[in-house]
Amino acid sequence: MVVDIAGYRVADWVAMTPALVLGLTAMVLFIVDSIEPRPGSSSNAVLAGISTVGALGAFLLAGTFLVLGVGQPRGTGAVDLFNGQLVVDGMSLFFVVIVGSVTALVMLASYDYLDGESYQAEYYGLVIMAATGMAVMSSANSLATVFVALELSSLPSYALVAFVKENRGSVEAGLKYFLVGALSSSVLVYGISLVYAASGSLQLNAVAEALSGSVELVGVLGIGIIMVLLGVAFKTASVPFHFWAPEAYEGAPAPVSAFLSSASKAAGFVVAFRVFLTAFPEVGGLGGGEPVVDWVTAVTVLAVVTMTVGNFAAANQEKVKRMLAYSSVGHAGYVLIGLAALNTPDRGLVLGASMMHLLVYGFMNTGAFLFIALTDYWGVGRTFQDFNGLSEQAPLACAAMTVFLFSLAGLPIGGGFISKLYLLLGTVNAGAWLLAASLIVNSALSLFYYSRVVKAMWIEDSAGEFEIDSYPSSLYAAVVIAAFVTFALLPAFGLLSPSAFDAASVLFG
Amino acid sequence: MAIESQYYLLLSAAIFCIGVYGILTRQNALLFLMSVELMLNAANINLVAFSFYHGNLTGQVFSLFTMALAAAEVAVGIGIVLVLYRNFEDIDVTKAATMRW
Amino acid sequence: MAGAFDFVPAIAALPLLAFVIALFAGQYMPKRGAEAGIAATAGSLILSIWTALTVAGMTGSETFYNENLYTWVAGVADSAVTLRLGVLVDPLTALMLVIVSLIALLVHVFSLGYMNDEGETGLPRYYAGLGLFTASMLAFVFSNNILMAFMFFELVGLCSYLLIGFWFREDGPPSAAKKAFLVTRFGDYFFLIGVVGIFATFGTGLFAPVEAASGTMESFPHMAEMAIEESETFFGYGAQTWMTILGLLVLGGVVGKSAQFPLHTWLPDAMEGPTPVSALIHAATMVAAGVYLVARMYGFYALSPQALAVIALIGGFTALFAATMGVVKQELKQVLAYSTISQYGYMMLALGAGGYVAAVFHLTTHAIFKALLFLGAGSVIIAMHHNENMWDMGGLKDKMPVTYWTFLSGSLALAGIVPFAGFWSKDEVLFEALIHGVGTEGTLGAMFLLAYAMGLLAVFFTGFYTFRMVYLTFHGNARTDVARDPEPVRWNVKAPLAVLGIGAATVGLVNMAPVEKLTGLHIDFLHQWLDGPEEGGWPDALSTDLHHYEELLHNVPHVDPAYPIGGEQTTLIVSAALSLGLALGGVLLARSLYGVDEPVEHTDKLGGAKALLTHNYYQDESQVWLAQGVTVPLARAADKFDQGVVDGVVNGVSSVSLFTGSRFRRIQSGVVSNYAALMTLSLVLLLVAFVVLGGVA
Amino acid sequence: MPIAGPVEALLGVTLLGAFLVFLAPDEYAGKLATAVSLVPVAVSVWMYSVFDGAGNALLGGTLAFESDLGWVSLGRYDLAWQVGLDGISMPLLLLATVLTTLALVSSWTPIDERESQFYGLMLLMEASLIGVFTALDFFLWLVFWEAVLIPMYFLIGVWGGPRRKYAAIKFFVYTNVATLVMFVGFMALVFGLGDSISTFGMAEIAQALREGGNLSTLAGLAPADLRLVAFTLMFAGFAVKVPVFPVHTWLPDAHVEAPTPVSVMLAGVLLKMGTYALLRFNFTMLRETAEANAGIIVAFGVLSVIYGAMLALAQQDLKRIVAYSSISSMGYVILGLVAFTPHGFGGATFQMIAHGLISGLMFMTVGVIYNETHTRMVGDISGIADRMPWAVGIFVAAAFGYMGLPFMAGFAAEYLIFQGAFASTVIPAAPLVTAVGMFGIVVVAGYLLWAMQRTLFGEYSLATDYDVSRAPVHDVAPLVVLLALVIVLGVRPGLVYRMIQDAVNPLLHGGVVLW
Repeated sequence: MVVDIAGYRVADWVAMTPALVLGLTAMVLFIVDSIEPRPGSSSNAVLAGISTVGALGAFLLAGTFLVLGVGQPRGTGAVDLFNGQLVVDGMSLFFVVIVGSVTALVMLASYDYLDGESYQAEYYGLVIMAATGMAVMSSANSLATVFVALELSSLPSYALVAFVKENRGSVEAGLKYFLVGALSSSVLVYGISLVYAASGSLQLNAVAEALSGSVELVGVLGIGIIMVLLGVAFKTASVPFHFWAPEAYEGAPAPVSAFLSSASKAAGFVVAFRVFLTAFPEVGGLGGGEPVVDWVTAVTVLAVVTMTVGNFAAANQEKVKRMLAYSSVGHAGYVLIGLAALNTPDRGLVLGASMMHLLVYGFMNTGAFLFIALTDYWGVGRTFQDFNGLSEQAPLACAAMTVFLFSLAGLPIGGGFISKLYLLLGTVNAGAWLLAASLIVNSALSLFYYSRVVKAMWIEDSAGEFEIDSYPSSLYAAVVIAAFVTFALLPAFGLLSPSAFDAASVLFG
Repeated sequence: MAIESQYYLLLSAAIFCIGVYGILTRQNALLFLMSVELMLNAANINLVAFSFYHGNLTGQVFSLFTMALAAAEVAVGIGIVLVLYRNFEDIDVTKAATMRW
Repeated sequence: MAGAFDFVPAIAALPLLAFVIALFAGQYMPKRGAEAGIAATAGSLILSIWTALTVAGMTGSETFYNENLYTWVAGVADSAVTLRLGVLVDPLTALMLVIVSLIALLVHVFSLGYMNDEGETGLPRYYAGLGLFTASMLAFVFSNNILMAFMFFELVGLCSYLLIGFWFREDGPPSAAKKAFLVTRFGDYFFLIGVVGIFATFGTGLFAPVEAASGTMESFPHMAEMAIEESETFFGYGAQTWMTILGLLVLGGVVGKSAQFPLHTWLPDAMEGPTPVSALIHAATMVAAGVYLVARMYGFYALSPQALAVIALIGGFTALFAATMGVVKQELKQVLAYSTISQYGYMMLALGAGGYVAAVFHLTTHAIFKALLFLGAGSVIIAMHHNENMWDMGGLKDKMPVTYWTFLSGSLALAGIVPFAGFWSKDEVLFEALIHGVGTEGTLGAMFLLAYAMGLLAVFFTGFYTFRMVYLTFHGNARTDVARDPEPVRWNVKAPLAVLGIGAATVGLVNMAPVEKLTGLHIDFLHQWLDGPEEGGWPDALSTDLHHYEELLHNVPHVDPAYPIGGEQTTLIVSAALSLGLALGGVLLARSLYGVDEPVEHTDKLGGAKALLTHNYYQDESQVWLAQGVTVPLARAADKFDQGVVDGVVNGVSSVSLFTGSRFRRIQSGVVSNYAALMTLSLVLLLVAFVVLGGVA
Repeated sequence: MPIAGPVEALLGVTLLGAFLVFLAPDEYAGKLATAVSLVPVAVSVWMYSVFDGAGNALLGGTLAFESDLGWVSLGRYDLAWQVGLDGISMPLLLLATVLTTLALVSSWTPIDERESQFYGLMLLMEASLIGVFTALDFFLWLVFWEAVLIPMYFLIGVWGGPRRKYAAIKFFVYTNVATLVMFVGFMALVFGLGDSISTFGMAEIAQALREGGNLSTLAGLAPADLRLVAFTLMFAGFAVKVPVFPVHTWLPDAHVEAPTPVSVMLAGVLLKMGTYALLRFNFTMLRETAEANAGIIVAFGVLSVIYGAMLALAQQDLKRIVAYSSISSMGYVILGLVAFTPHGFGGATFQMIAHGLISGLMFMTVGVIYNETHTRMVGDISGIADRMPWAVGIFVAAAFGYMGLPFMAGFAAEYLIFQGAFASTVIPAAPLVTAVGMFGIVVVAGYLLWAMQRTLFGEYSLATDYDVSRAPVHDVAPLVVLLALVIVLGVRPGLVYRMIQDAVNPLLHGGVVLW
């Protein structure tokens, strides 16, 4: 089994190196921490350095592969591993890019955030572990690997949310995240078992194969698909399995919130895309026939409900972080459009838009949460009022935050503008007026509440006179980089969009 | 002679529902965990049964994965329950409700 | 060789220059910019006279001129009209140019006495205003198309606003200025629709055809004539009807500017302005603009019997209506103001009744004697230290003889006493109205006769209020200390008065049509002036000549003269005697009532009519009510609606969505068991919806 | 195809300048920004002098200063960096640059905190406006179109009056929703055209639509319905910017709360974006639909004219008066556009310029008086003419300009609109409708004369305790410049009207013809 990468004929597993790099980094972290004579006292800088480099490496490798055309039609074509249990194609690499970049940013920011905290090595290790899981999720091509990878990313996440053991909020958040997660993973696995019952296999293409003909046990299959959908909805923080999100994001350490709300969401979506478009296209009526189980409509409903619940709940929050948490739910709703507005010949358009939105979201949302991390670091409060007049103290950071928020709102100050408009355009293309309408309404509402933060930072006069003494360099760096990339993605949107749209259209065969 | 597959389905569905019932009614974190375990095992029943029905081993193998992961999940869960007890002097899941709306 | 016509634009350009100079350099001049104004108007006068002589053919060169000089907006597309500015010089223009520039010059000179010597401040602004006014008025006069006419018409309105409001620190003038502009703007609204309509209908606004390199550009009156002959239809109307509509729309502007009923209310208030301004703008020239416009496009109005009837009725009614109000006024200038309205009524009456020459004649004479009267009033006001109430005057005859005698000459002219100017013109107006009224069949003739009757009645009132004014002001005993020892006036007041006084006595000579008709001497110069040569010359080229108009009147609305009493001459004598008799009757009544040493008010004898008259038939009240009683509440209501409903919806949407949000938050109860319950519930719902109902089908 | 033409230079300079100003110390920011903004003025004036465009940019005309580079390839479509000028956009570009400079100068007095941020944002706004009037690729245009909101939000929110936060967010969200609605409408058209187009180039789409026919069914909407739906959505979206009754209520709030220089830009240029877009999209791309529904559209236009004027009549705040009268004046633009006659289109476009200058002048004058008196309420002031003769003189001139005094730009524009509308074959009962709309010129005279009489004339008195003195030179200078421009354009409309006509006439001649 060999694969051709940029002219070199190498073993096919090489295509998985991005994920492997992440896994190895985690191992290295454990080794470094365990060879440290005095346990738990290894240098923060070293650990942060290693993990940042590792994440960056995965990001760069995936990016290079993407450019070289690995796993894409113009290159070698999709690379199957372990009899198609894993697959490396444009989509998987694209999502590894997202996961890698987000992880790198978070790791970089964590250096300052964890300053003085205990169990640093564990923290870095868990994050990289979860990242590895997400990287594998993006390649998972069988319900089995999906489940395993999903758990691999979930279990460390539970621990990470509850990382600040002496903080009630953190613990409560961890508990809720874990319980909801456990419930949904059991729903997922039960759904898988039912799909297996109906199709007799777990490998996605095989499932599609089996279901292409006439299916007995249709009811079972339907229940299974819906349960799988909801199991994935948990990962993407979509209604109705979103309940963990507001608490988890609010209670968790800010970098972890950033990591979960961006990377974990993206990984969830890649699973959703792959499973439903590889395994259940026929069933969903995408093959042209009458839908056996109309999951497209189900997703449409979920999309509308999700974006509405998320944005309306975010509209009048008191805490900025919780507002961001709800808005993250809302964005999950936007991205779901990629699986909903499929009533059109070129489905690659809208799915590609979803992928691009996730990419941009990876930077702007991560950046926003990292800014919260910055304010935590400074001990600024969490409510909107506490942000009043912050721009006088930290103009650069506030400018960055403004970029994030306006880009999230879909104004032309960052890539979010194009990606959101492209989602809207996708709905029009599919004639899904309901989706279009709710997207407009919600996006307008989101503009309202995002600008509340901007108003607080720039327009309101500062009430309490806090003094910012220190400017954490790495946290600042992470925020500024995120801001720069977010902005740069407006003019340079084209750097990644072609691969996204190609990958998307490939998935539709 | 083999038992009709839908009986397995009924059994697993019953167990799954019992699990759900437990989750809905129990406030004790550990009981909550156990209920989740029930639901997972309901899935395992399906997998094993239909692996036999379809005549391939995929399901049985996957059920092994599921058990392993369930164990890991419980491990993490217990850990979280511990810190929960430290912070709230209780393992009642409804007590931890400081964050809402 | 550059003839007079090449300098016609300069006639307007000079005062414009004066405007600029006075505005920016005025305060550095000894006379605060008057120099510039006087020089410019003098220049304009000379050029105007030269133009007039050229038109008269005395310079041997071409006797008329009609060119497009400036393309204001070029219509590129085929269907887009091109808008130009150009100059039209024919006898009518030449006459008006001379009148305007003459009076403008005299008023400038008079202002030296009235403003400078009185030590007014802000004089540069004053002289700039006069300059701009003169410029726009002159440009209006020689406009060769109706759009250009409208544009300068508006500028004239602006100047009137600025000059009426000259004393802006007091409350009255700004208010009067606002009213003047607003009322005339209301008329101009219709005028503008008319202009747009004319361009939309004919693609041109030319008063008279222009010989261009590309060929002849036809004039719109001529096109209208053709259209009616071929009975075309425009915008779904027959040609005749459409022309009437357009004509009446344009008439709106005329009624506004010439202060005809019902838009006359601004003029009396306009007396808040400095008296020279009243003389120039609100008596001699600007108010004449309306009438002049009708004369200018008479070829168009002559096509529409309805329009003629309306004009004649408005004229006759206004003449009587205003005259009655003039009877009871206390202030000198108020009386003059109403007399002005009334006199312009006569001109309208003449135009409506097909007396083109009569109208122009009365326009000329009135310009002279009304300017004279206002300047005289001005000199009296100087003497009286700006007290205008006639009841505080009396016996000024001996103190200020020049003023008295000139004023008297003006009054006789106004009252229409032979042989002063007013007699000849007014008599001709009434004569024309009479014969056309008798001669024209049907309603139109009846209308003419009705208008004539009102005009005739007005003669009596005119005689009365004129001499009431004279007696109260100059005769009897002085009734106040100021009147006993009035402030003397200097040459710069007397000179203009003298010039105009002689004029008032003599301008009548330019058109003694009656004498001509009785004796056969060809001394009806104005008639000939407007009639032009038998063939060739400007009548053929421009067809703005009297002869053409009479043809039109005969052909289209069938307006013809007829002589009720015996022949033409008897009719003439009778009508002249009638009007003169009425006038004298008024004069004598005034003399008997007020020509005593200690006159008293006799207005109480009027009984109920008194209130009516002193309140000007409640015209102002009704219009103010229209403006404030109706419009303002309407606006307030609209504002309420906007704030409440339109904007209320906007704010409502936002508050509703925020409320919804605050409810959605509650779903997140914080208790994990509830989450589990909700998750399960939604799972069941989805299963029911998509599997039980949807999937298994 | 030049890689970097003057347009790019304009954008580059303004953006660079903006960042320089952001970093500059407050006391120099104003001067620096003004100096920077002189470069775009010079460049655009030079562009005007060498302007060689012909025809309509969207209908196959030859563009001036065109550049067309690839930008992003998204799925089936290519977004391009495509900019260029035709006779419609050139004057608007000039308006934007000139007005910005004057607004900057007029900010020296009123803006006294966070100057560098203020002036930087003003320059950012200028850059976006330049983009709006030059971009010819829909997505690129949309970027600039939306980018305008961001500086505007801060300019109103930070430096505005007491209710500035409310006004800012209202403006922000209202116009943003409008954009999204409009976007949906336009996209429906694009997808209706299907594979026949592969870019968002406005010219390509416009021509494809004008050829008609090749519009296919989208989501169960037959081509005709699709046109109607798209037209409605786009009209609704743009109407908010114009603004047209009943979606105008953001305007008065924004105007009243915004600091004067921002009001100048808002009324002077931002409103023109709406009518510019209407002209470019609705009336160029969907001619038949516009003609078919002319009756309804013109109703909106005339309603805005009369309704806006009536509202202005009811106001006490000078700025509010001008704000509502802007609604009225922009109604004329609609009236002209929907007439589908040469002077209709031309006059409407010319009105954009004329009203831009005059309303800017009006707001600046009110601002100058406000700087001295610190009140804008009609009741509080009277007899200001006594203290500020020149400023008041200009106020009077500006007011008469607003009333459409001949030989000032406003009259030319309004007359041409009336001329065009009266002769329109599209508007039902055109003469009557036009006459009704024209009544606005009476009402406008009504409230402006009333306001002037109350504030400028009469006995001098002032409710606020500030001593009023003559306005400083750098306050009056911009007014003089604007007044001069207004008069020049009024005496010689051809300066811009010729190129405007050249650009709008193709709209009237069926398919793609160069005039």
